[in-house]
Amino acid sequence: MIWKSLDDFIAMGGYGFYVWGSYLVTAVIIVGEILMLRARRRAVEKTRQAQLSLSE
Amino acid sequence: MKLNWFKYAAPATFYPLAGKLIPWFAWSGAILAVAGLYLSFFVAPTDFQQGESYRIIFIHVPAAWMSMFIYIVMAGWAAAGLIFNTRLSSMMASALAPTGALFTVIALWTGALWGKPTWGAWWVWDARLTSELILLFLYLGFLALHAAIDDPRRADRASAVLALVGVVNVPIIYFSVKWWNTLHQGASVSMTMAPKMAATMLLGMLVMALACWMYSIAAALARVRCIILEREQQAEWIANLAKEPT
Amino acid sequence: MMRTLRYIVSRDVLLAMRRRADVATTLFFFVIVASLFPLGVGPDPKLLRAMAPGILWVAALLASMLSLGRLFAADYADGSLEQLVLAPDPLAVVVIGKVLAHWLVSGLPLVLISPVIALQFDLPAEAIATLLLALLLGTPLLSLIGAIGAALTVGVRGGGVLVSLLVLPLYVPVLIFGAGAVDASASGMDAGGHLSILGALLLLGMALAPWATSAALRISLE
Amino acid sequence: MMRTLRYIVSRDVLLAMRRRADVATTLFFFVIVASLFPLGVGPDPKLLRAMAPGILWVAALLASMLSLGRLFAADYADGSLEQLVLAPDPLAVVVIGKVLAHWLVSGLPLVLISPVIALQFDLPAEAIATLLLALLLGTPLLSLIGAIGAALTVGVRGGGVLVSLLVLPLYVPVLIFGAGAVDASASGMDAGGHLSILGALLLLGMALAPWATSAALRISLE
Amino acid sequence: MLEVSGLGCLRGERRLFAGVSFSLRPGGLIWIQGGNGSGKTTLLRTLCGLTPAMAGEVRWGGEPIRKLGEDYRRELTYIGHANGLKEDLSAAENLLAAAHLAGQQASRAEVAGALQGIGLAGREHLPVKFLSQGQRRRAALARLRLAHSRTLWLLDEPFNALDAHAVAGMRHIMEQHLAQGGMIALTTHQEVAIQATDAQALRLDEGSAG
Amino acid sequence: MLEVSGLGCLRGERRLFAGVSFSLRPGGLIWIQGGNGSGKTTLLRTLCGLTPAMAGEVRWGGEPIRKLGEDYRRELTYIGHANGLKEDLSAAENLLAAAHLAGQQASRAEVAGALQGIGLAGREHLPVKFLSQGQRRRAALARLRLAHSRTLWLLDEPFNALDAHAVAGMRHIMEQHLAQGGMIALTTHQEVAIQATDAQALRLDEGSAG
Ligand code: HEM
Ligand SMILES: Nc1ncnc2c1ncn2[C@@H]1O[C@H](COP(=O)(O)OP(=O)(O)OP(=O)(O)O)[C@@H](O)[C@H]1O
Ligand SMILES: Nc1ncnc2c1ncn2[C@@H]1O[C@H](COP(=O)(O)OP(=O)(O)OP(=O)(O)O)[C@@H](O)[C@H]1O
Ligand SMILES: [Mg+2]
Ligand SMILES: [Mg+2]
Repeated sequence: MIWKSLDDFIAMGGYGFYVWGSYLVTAVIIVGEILMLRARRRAVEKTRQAQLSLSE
Repeated sequence: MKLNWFKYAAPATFYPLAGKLIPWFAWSGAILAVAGLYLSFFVAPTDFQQGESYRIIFIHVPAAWMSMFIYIVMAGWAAAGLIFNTRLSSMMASALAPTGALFTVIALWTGALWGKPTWGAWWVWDARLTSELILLFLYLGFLALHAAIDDPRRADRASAVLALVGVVNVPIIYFSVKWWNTLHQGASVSMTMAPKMAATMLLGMLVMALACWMYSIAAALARVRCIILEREQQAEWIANLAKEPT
Repeated sequence: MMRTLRYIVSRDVLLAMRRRADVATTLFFFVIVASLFPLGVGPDPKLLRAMAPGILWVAALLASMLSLGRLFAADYADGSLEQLVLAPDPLAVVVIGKVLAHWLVSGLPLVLISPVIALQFDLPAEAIATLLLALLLGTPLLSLIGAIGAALTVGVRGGGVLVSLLVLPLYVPVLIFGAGAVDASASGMDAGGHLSILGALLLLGMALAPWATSAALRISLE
Repeated sequence: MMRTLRYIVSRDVLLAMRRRADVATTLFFFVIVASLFPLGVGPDPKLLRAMAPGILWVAALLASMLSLGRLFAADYADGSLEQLVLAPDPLAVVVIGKVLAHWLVSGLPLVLISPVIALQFDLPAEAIATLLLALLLGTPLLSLIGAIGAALTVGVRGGGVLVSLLVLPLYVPVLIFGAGAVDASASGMDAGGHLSILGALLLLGMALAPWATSAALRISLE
Repeated sequence: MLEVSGLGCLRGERRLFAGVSFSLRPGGLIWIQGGNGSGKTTLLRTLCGLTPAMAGEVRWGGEPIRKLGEDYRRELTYIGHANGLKEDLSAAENLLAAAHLAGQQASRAEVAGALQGIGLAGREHLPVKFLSQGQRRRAALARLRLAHSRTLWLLDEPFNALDAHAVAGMRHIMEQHLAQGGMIALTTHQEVAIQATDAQALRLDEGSAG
Repeated sequence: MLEVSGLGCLRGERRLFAGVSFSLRPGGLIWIQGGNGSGKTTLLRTLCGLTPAMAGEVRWGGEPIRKLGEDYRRELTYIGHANGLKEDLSAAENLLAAAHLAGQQASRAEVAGALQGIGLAGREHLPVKFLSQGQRRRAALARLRLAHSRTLWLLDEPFNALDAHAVAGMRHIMEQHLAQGGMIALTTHQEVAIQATDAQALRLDEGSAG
């Protein structure tokens, strides 16, 4: 095992800010994209249902 | 009315297919990411020059690769859309663009966070960095042009022309920037500082890159399904699509 | 009167939001122009740090100037400028509303992104703070001055380029004190003097520019 | 075909001459931007000499880009673009004519005035000669690339700013080799390599850009 | 009451018209006629104060309009050759913005009603750039349906690009305005019979049009 | 001969028209009618190849126009809603440039004659921006006087903004063209009686205009 403790893991040999900053932002961007896709999907679905109910 | 049904046919068959494929890509992306992160943080040894900061490589390099690769794939789809006038190809191109732009941002961001500890500056005007920045501008131009034209078919075709012009230019830009940088004296920091990569490091990077691949495909497919729904709301097959939410 | 002001600001901001790409584009123009300079000048960090205040301000000037086209030209072309002039409120109020909207849409985003660009040029932290403050005082002034030029060139073909000729010389004081403030602060001196002059110029601009602009508009429409 | 080319060039040049102020303005824009820098950066002559090639080229880029608005936008607004597209000649010929006229009106004057500006920055004589040659090769390329962007944004609101986002990144190689040539020559090295790449790029641009532009125009008019 | 006395206008070295005098009372309509280029548009722009008069004067309620300024502008609605619509906004948003600018309170329902009345039902929320020529003209003219409180209407070729159905609708709106005591000055090349208690016609110099 | 078969067009989610078929023989005139927004302009633009057809086909002399390209464009003259005039050039310069672009040889005298014929005598050398609305339309239409060699004329609302005198003049030019074996497709909301041996009317769907 490379890491002696959780603190050690988080500190990343003093580079914690940079390493975790990178991975955190990557995660935020990817989760953000997924959420945006989901919202877009919902919006389309809503207008579609509205149109369906109109045409019936 | 026989309104060129065959043009709708492609999205009509593709839509459910994409729906079936997405979970596969998404799950394999997630699993690969877990494996890659495990390799990156628990298997790969500490770098004797850079210390732990080098662990950024496992996200930085795959993101940089993806950013370039997606642009080329996008231009390919755009060209197909322009030449064969198939709607699905153009939709694929516009579905890929945001994901490509996001990977470019990730590459820039992680690169900057890597640069501060290694070079002492967030940013230097190095050839790779600069051409990555210009790549971001090309993506943004594509997205902005697409957003600025209201008729989606026209937007597809106009931004396809732009993507093609861009793809001719990307290598020119890359080499010109490289030359620019090597001819000038000054900040001669190179990114090949990383030592000969240990096999585990290489493996970690490859697994992470594969995870990014899977994720990109899943995201692009999900987006293309939205685009199909948005654009073809009047098409019959969409109305016939199960009336319950898909 | 306040109501009219609010309506005009909200109309123009709504219009800009309808073309969100447009707002983003002014911003990217700023970013791109700022990044072009290193490509022209070379990557030497010391040289770039010395040029940074000048580059950032020139880029801000150009971005603000480019978006002047939106201020009156479109309204003139589609006939809504006539309607604005015929509105039962003082024309200066209409002008203030339009200038405010212009700044919100093209000045403010630029102020907000400037620290990121400043990092690219490796400016120290205090210099970045000064830059932010200076841009916050300077960009509304750019919009106010630009409005005069835009109003004078309304309806003149090729106005887009002509306006730059009229407006850029007037921008020079803003450039000098704005870049001066950042420069002072980057070399560890006090930027207070420069900033207060910038503030005084802003007050002067707010007092005079709307009148000049409305006079120019009336003349252009005759 | 040559006849059509000649007619289009002469029409556009005539139009520009009718608005002589407009041509002058592109030129003045170039001069003003180049002179703003010493104001923003400060008067240190060594610094200025180091910056000169980059600044001159960035100013040329921006001036060329600004005048792109004239290329198709006006023709679109008044309906004459439709007529050009409906003309019984290949659209690429029409495009070549318009690009040529654009260069004659906004590129050439800039090439001619550049030595004067270069003197302001105290560039040595060989560097000035190189600058002239590089601009002579580079500005037509700027017009060619710019035409693609202008055609893509025709009829798009806020096109003026959008075009800059599309076009400026594509200008990068021109900027790098153009400024590189001057820089090399200013530091006593041979500029031949840069210049021949610039020439090769120009040939490539002449071969490809008219087709891309005419495709873009057709799409924009649909 | 609108009084025009001895109005004259030069353009370039050309005399467009001179000595134009008339007055317009509540309920009055004046149809300004003349060939292409005889100065009708110029006259209307002078009437609303956009172009200063070269000779003569325009008075509103006895006061020169130059002095009245905002008080005069509050009384009038001008619709020119250009429609004054923002291409990126929908007809409804355009109309709402125009009403607000003119200092009128207009609810969304009123706006929708005005657009429906003028035959744009179903097109209210489409950006104006997608509308056809005639639909744009209709959207511009819809302002009139909210402007009955403005006494004086100055209309430059209102029927341009309109189909027969829309022309009839416009005629109706104008007749209603006149019946409520409004005043209208308009130009048109089409023969449209508008019922008015007090209808005049003013023919600008014919010689110049050729 | 122009043959149109089964032409259809969508705009946004709206079906503008479908199944439009007709054919136009030398000397033939077709008047495309329909309310505002019924798709007349769209149809004309499709006929000249600016807008691609969504369904159906346009053929010229038996060949699809997409294939003919330049050979088709050499046969037609299109005058749209917009006048296609450069504001800074005079009417004469505009007309000369248009003729050259269209590949026609036109002398200065012919140009001057065409402008005089359409009633712009004395205004030929004024920059177009100073012309009145109707005078601009006349300057655009003057192209037709030089275009009798072009078989097919596609005219979108040619009578817009014209006064009665100019309308009569235009009618005369069109009749002359038809008598020489030309073909005309036009839209107009005004009732203009044009003499033609073979006159058709095509009514686009009325429902959509409201
Ligand atoms: C904002 C800053 C940065 C950007 C935009 C950036 C961009 C890129 C790009 C585009 C690549 C892919 C190049 C290729 O595959 O040919 C890459 C690879 C790489 N980068 Fe960065 N980078 C940045 C900062 C850094 C820093 C600070 C380091 C380390 C000190 C670094 C180390 C690497 C390494 C080791 C590779 C892999 C090289 C290879 O595969 O040949 N990068 N970067
Ligand atoms: N600078 C100028 N020099 C000479 N004549 C000019 C100048 N500016 C405008 N004109 C003339 O002034 C007249 C303007 O007329 P105006 O636009 O008022 O006409 P109109 O009656 O509205 O015509 P239309 O029916 O065509 O709309 C035109 O005949 C035009 O030629
Ligand atoms: N994106 C869109 N979404 C919905 N409808 C649209 C869209 N774009 C255009 N339209 C509609 O298409 C039609 C275009 O019609 P066109 O301009 O051909 O009409 P026209 O018959 O020439 O009318 P006019 O007599 O007013 O000139 C209009 O009804 C317009 O509302
Ligand atoms: Mg008129
Ligand atoms: Mg029409």
